[in-house]
Amino acid sequence: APLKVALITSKSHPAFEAYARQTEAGFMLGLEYLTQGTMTVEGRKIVVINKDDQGKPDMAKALLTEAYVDDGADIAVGTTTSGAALAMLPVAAEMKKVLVVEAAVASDITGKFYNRYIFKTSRNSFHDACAGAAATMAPASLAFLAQDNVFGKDGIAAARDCLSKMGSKAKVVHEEYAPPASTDFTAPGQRLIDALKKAPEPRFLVVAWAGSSPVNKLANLQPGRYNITLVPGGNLLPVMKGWSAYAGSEGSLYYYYDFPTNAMNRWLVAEHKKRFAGTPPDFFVAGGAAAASAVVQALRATKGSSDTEKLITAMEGMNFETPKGTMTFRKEDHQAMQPMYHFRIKAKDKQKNEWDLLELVREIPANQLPIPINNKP
Amino acid sequence: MPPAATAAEMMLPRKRVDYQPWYVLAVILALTWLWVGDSATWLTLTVAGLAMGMLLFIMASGLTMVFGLMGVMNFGHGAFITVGAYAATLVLLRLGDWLQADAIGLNAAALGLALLAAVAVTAALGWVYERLIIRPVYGNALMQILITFGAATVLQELVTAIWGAELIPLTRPAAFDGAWVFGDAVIEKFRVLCAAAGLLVFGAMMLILHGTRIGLLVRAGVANGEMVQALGYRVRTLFVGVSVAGAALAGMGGVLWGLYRQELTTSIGASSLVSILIVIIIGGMGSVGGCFLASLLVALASNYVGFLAPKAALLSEVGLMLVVLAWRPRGLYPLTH
Amino acid sequence: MSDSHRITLATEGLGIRFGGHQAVQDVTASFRAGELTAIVGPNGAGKTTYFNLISGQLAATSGSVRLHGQDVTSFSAARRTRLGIGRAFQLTNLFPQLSVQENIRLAVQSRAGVGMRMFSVWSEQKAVNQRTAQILEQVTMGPLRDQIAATLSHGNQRKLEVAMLLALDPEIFMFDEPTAGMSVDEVPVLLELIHQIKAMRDKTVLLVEHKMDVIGALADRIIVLHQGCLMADGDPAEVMALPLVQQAYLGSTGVRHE
Amino acid sequence: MSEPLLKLSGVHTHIEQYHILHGVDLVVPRGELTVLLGRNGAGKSTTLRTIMGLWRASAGSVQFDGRELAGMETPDIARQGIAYIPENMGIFAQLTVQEHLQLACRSGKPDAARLDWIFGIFPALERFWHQPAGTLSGGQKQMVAIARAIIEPRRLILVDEPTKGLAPAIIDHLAEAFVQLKASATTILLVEQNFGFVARLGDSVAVMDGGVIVHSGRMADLAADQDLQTRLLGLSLAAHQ
Amino acid sequence: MSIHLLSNELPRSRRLSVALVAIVLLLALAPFLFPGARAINAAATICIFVVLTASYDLMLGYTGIISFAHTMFYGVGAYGVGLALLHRGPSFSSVLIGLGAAMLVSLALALLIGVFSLRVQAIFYAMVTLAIASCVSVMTSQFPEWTGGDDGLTIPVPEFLSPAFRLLEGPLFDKVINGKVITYYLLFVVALLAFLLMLRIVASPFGRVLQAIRENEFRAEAIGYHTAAYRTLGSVLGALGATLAGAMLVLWLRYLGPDTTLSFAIMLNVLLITFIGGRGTLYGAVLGSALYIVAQTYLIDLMKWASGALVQGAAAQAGSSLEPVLALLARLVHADRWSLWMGVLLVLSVYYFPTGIVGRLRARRAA
Ligand SMILES: Nc1ncnc2c1ncn2[C@@H]1O[C@H](COP(=O)(O)OP(=O)(O)OP(=O)(O)O)[C@@H](O)[C@H]1O
Ligand SMILES: Nc1ncnc2c1ncn2[C@@H]1O[C@H](COP(=O)(O)OP(=O)(O)OP(=O)(O)O)[C@@H](O)[C@H]1O
Ligand SMILES: [Mg+2]
Ligand SMILES: [Mg+2]
Repeated sequence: APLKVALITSKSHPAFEAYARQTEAGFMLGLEYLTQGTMTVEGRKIVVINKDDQGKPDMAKALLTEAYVDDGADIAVGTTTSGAALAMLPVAAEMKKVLVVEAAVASDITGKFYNRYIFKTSRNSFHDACAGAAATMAPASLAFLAQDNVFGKDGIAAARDCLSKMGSKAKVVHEEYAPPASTDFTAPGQRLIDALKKAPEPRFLVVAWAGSSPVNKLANLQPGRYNITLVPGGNLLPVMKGWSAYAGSEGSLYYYYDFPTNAMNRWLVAEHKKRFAGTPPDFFVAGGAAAASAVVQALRATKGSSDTEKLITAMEGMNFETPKGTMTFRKEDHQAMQPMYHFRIKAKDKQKNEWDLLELVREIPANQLPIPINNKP
Repeated sequence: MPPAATAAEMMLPRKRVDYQPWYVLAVILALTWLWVGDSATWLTLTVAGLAMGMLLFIMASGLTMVFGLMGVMNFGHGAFITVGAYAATLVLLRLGDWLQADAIGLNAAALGLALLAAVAVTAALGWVYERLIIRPVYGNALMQILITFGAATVLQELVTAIWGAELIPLTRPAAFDGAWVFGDAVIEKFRVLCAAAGLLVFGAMMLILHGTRIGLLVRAGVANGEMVQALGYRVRTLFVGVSVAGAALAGMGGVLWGLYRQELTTSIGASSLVSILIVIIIGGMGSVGGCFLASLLVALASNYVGFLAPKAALLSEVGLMLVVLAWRPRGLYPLTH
Repeated sequence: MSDSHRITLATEGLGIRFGGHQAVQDVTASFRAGELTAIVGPNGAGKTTYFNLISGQLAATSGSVRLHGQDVTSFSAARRTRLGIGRAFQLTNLFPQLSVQENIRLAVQSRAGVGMRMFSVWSEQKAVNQRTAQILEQVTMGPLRDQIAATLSHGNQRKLEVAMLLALDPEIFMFDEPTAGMSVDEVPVLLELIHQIKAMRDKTVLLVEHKMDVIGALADRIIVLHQGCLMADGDPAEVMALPLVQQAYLGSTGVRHE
Repeated sequence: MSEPLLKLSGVHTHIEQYHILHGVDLVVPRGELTVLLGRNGAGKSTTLRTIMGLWRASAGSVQFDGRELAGMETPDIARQGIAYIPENMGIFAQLTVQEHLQLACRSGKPDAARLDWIFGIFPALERFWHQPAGTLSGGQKQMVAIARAIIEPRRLILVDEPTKGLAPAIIDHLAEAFVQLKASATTILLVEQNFGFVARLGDSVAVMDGGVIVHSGRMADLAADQDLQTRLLGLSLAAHQ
Repeated sequence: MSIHLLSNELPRSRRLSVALVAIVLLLALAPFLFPGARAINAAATICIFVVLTASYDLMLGYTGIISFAHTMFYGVGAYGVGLALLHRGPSFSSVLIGLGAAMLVSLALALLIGVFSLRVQAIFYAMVTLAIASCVSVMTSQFPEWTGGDDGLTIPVPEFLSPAFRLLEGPLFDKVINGKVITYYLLFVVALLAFLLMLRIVASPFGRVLQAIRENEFRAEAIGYHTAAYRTLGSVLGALGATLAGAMLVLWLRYLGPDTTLSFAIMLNVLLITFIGGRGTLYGAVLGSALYIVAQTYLIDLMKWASGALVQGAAAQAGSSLEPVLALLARLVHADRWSLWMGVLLVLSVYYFPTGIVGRLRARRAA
């Protein structure tokens, strides 16, 4: 019998459609690469059932139930938004089926709301935070800008946590939270500059903002006149395209197509360019491919059995090949441990083509990222 | 005793223009100057806020005008903004060289062409929109809400189907990018451009609405369309004209807004709709003058609150609206009596 | 009968100002049960505004309205109606998308005080339905019972307006140009209705009219308003003979429209 | 006799599914004041609205000075030189009196002499010149509606119950105004209930009932014939009260 | 019919009666007729939306109040019951206590808005409610310790209602009677009762006054109705209905979050359903909810099929001038574009069903 995999994404969510498409493309490409185009693992054909939760938790929950019950899916993968992903978690436990969480970031997925059926290939907020810390170990003054919501606050808390755990000498002088829907950053920018300009140099303004990036807006306030350097987090390629003005700024990110050097990534980049009008794969394409790899690898380990218990046993501690190199599902909380990247923005004249945006400062290996385990009460 | 007959013949005076809301603006400016303390910071916040207000005004003016003149609440206005912004990419993405050239003439030409493209597309859209969407629902507030929400969805989805869901980065014309620094104050060039455009639009609208009969006619047409027709005017044509103008303003706003954000997503219009609605409510729905002042107030409030009490920034717009409505239940300059 | 000479409604120094315009000024008058007072005056004299002040559609800027000696000036329109001040409007003002019958029933239901009943069924309000049928009969609108109010001809809308006032069965009846737009054959029906109300002897009727024949047929007393002020008050014949009335209201040539 | 200015023949009008006019034949002679009488609901207003193109005639023809109006758009009909005073007055509540007259003047600014003439008929309009018409009294609104129709010279004026709500003195002025309008070669079609007002004023008369014209002739004849009045209008009661 | 004892607001159309009976029967037998998670989920959602939209119709259709805060009350109900279950433990007493508290909060909020609405009118009221609702939704995400923030909370339900519970040892008519099925029947019965209660209310003298206010508030006041009190009461009833619906939602979903209760998209759905069904009829809520939810659930399948067919068609026509047209069409009917078609549906329904389905069905009878 074929192995049915339900892939749930938030494709018709107005803000996340692009992310969801990337996940889907990456997942399919990943399967293709790993099965050499046969879509068959251990003799079992893999059938992917796509579902669109519109970014709504209730939909996500219903669709996952439907996938397990009506469609008879053996494994499910998803979804894009954290809220929807969190709502799905208990369904996996109720139905006693494996759910591979991909794209959603919330660390609670493998933390507070963990259950043993959940495996998470996407990074969690500590990855971002610790990678950021790893890129700023030297003495410096830091000020953060984040969204005024749980995501933003947890992110900054995680960053502080990582800084101290990793022994960074940098000091946080200010945290600024702005409404998530902000479009005008004059006021928060002014506050950040006021806070930083009195602090000892070097001064970094770290932007920890999900979605549409305020980096350009902050740059318009000319922080350079007080020797303040902007530290942009990673972002989607089209967004980073507009950053050439900040050449030399450094930051950290989850994935950039040109950084990993493994075979899977080389194939992915080439194939993606071929099929998507010359554009290289972005963040979530890599994520999708990683999730595909987790599924395929698990199936190989169980010799093609889709029995849930066997799958769980196989997946705990499992290594699997992804565009970012090898990832490992940590036994304790099923979070995929993975490397992150410290980058520098390329100057316009050094860019070889329109997508040649970043240069690698260093890959931060998974074992240098102290991601906490938070699923024990 | 009845008063003297001559008194009866005396013409009652015209209603006087009400300047109170403008005084409020002045007071706010003065108070925040004291509160912020640092003049350079205050200047940065104020100039940025005023310019943002003008940009907001361009985006909102079409909506309030259409409501004031035709009594139509068009929730599709946000989609016009999106369409305008995307139409501009037809020019902006092709004329990248002009935009980045070190010649203000080329920069301005590219921007001008982009605006032209956006205005042309949205104006045409406004024309079709009036026929297909608005015409069946004149005078029916509920149906207007429904059908224009439906149309907004359709437009945004069509834009997605045509241009794709991916974010499109936009480059500003080189001459209007960057900022001027005066002492410790920063003034962004693009905002100054927006402010100039906003003032221009405001002036032109006031001139047309108060200096010609058009405004009168359309308002009369809403009150009693049949009667205006019986006076020999083609009300339909007028309404089409207003709808076209409203959409074109949205299109123009969309281009500037997109360039301000420096990136486009298909929800760019829908996501600014709530702010726009708040602006036109504060202004007194339908009043162009009120909308102008309200735009300034909203943008300034957001900057001042964001600086002085960032925790409250989330609620600055809604808070301002509630305060204004408590003071003037129908907005700053209510249109109807 | 002493009852029929009891003062029911009185206004003391009643006035209202709109910006720079004093629409009604210092009007003091009292009205008795069983009496029909016609209120006349040129257009814009303040007649309708005076009605609005009495029935509560407008809030007075000076003076007071008393009903049986009780000061009702601060009461809402609805409350005044429930206390017995009923009025019909000069410019037709109905529930446009409801049927003639529904329009009337709503008024009857208000009078019966059952509006707040949430768990009983309207069609089982027998008394209300009977009274509605009776009113329809009285104003000869039976055949139009199910027509939607908005589609009635102008004259019939006027009639419905009056029917709703009857349905309220108030103690004070205020008619604002009830015959305007009513065809000549309909007017007698209305006059008959008003006669019947008068005949009950415990109702106070206020009538704004411009048609002298109607006033002649009905009025016990005439009040003249002019530019918001009470200019004359008294016996119809005497008042109409006053030179000021002749000139300002009826026109220099005197009574022309018999 | 010269060709009539307006001639309706066999006009039928439906409003949605209701058949309201059942073949109206009406002649409005040039330069005269024609009165249209009838009970409430007879179809008088519907006739005027059909002429103005506000309802569509489902059959029949409306000839204005030799030109067919049926099927034309309302604005085009108005531009033939026809003014209309609707029975609900058609006031634009938010516009001032001045703005009403400004709009009614298709040629631009109201002519000063003509304005003085109107102020003579309706003195109140001058006083409330800058006031929103929605706040005017009922009679004053009626004045605005009439003034709007006569602010410029027209060829035909359709008037629906103009005296409704007007004080007697003003009705006198209005009668005088109609006489003057007639003198200036304006043709008038007047719907009225106030028989006393039109009996003296009208030249010809038509009576409607049930959506058809049941009588037409000279006004003088009708005014003189009590029986006919009683039969057609049920006037007896009111007249003898 | 027994419905007559409950209310006099009859369907007044044979087709409408048939449709209603059919819907009620299908809902009553749904777990047995339609196996599978999707169908029962759709049926439960219909039950919840009937209560939500019928209570909205009470305000919009009967009283003429356009409010955008209806989902706020929906949220209050959901959060009330959800948080009670979470903090007091999953028992029925928690459900009742939570519901009671939520009702009180809704009552207070509705009264507050009511008092405010005395000062602002009609479309302003709509805008103010929109603003207040968005405020509440922002505040929800600001206090994650209590509300779970944007990500929401998973809620435990009484054991009797949880999917693991089995009422009978074996299946009944091939159907395992688990907690899910029991929950469904609980929702069904509550929806039925709530709907009948609302029918009763609109058919009462009070209901008539609400209609009068919708038609002409000024005149309603003038014939002696204290309209502010009626309007406020009308909106309070609507709010309480929405609160009940919120409680039902939480029991069904066992999840609580702003996206599922407070979002503007839901508000739009409510508006849409009320309208498509036929506002001011109450029955419209049933027809509208059933149709809309079914459409929403199965439209996507239909679109998947259609776009698949078109893609094949385009491939078959490769090279011909038809190919790009088919390709574009395929893109437009792609399942990801489902909201495009929802929008088209909305526009068309304003054109062809201005009085809603119920209005349409009733008009047929009259003609
Ligand atoms: N809301 C208002 N604002 C300003 N002026 C008003 C308002 N309401 C009435 N007026 C003015 O008050 C005056 C009196 O109006 P009212 O309607 O009482 O007259 P009336 O005696 O009933 O006249 P008519 O016989 O024409 O009906 C008018 O001049 C009118 O313009
Ligand atoms: N919109 C409408 N829908 C249905 N019927 C209508 C509509 N408008 C008018 N009618 C009907 O048409 C008939 C003629 O109405 P019309 O208004 O022409 O009468 P009228 O002669 O002007 O009466 P009045 O003297 O009362 O003004 C009436 O029976 C009326 O009910
Ligand atoms: Mg009056
Ligand atoms: Mg008429």
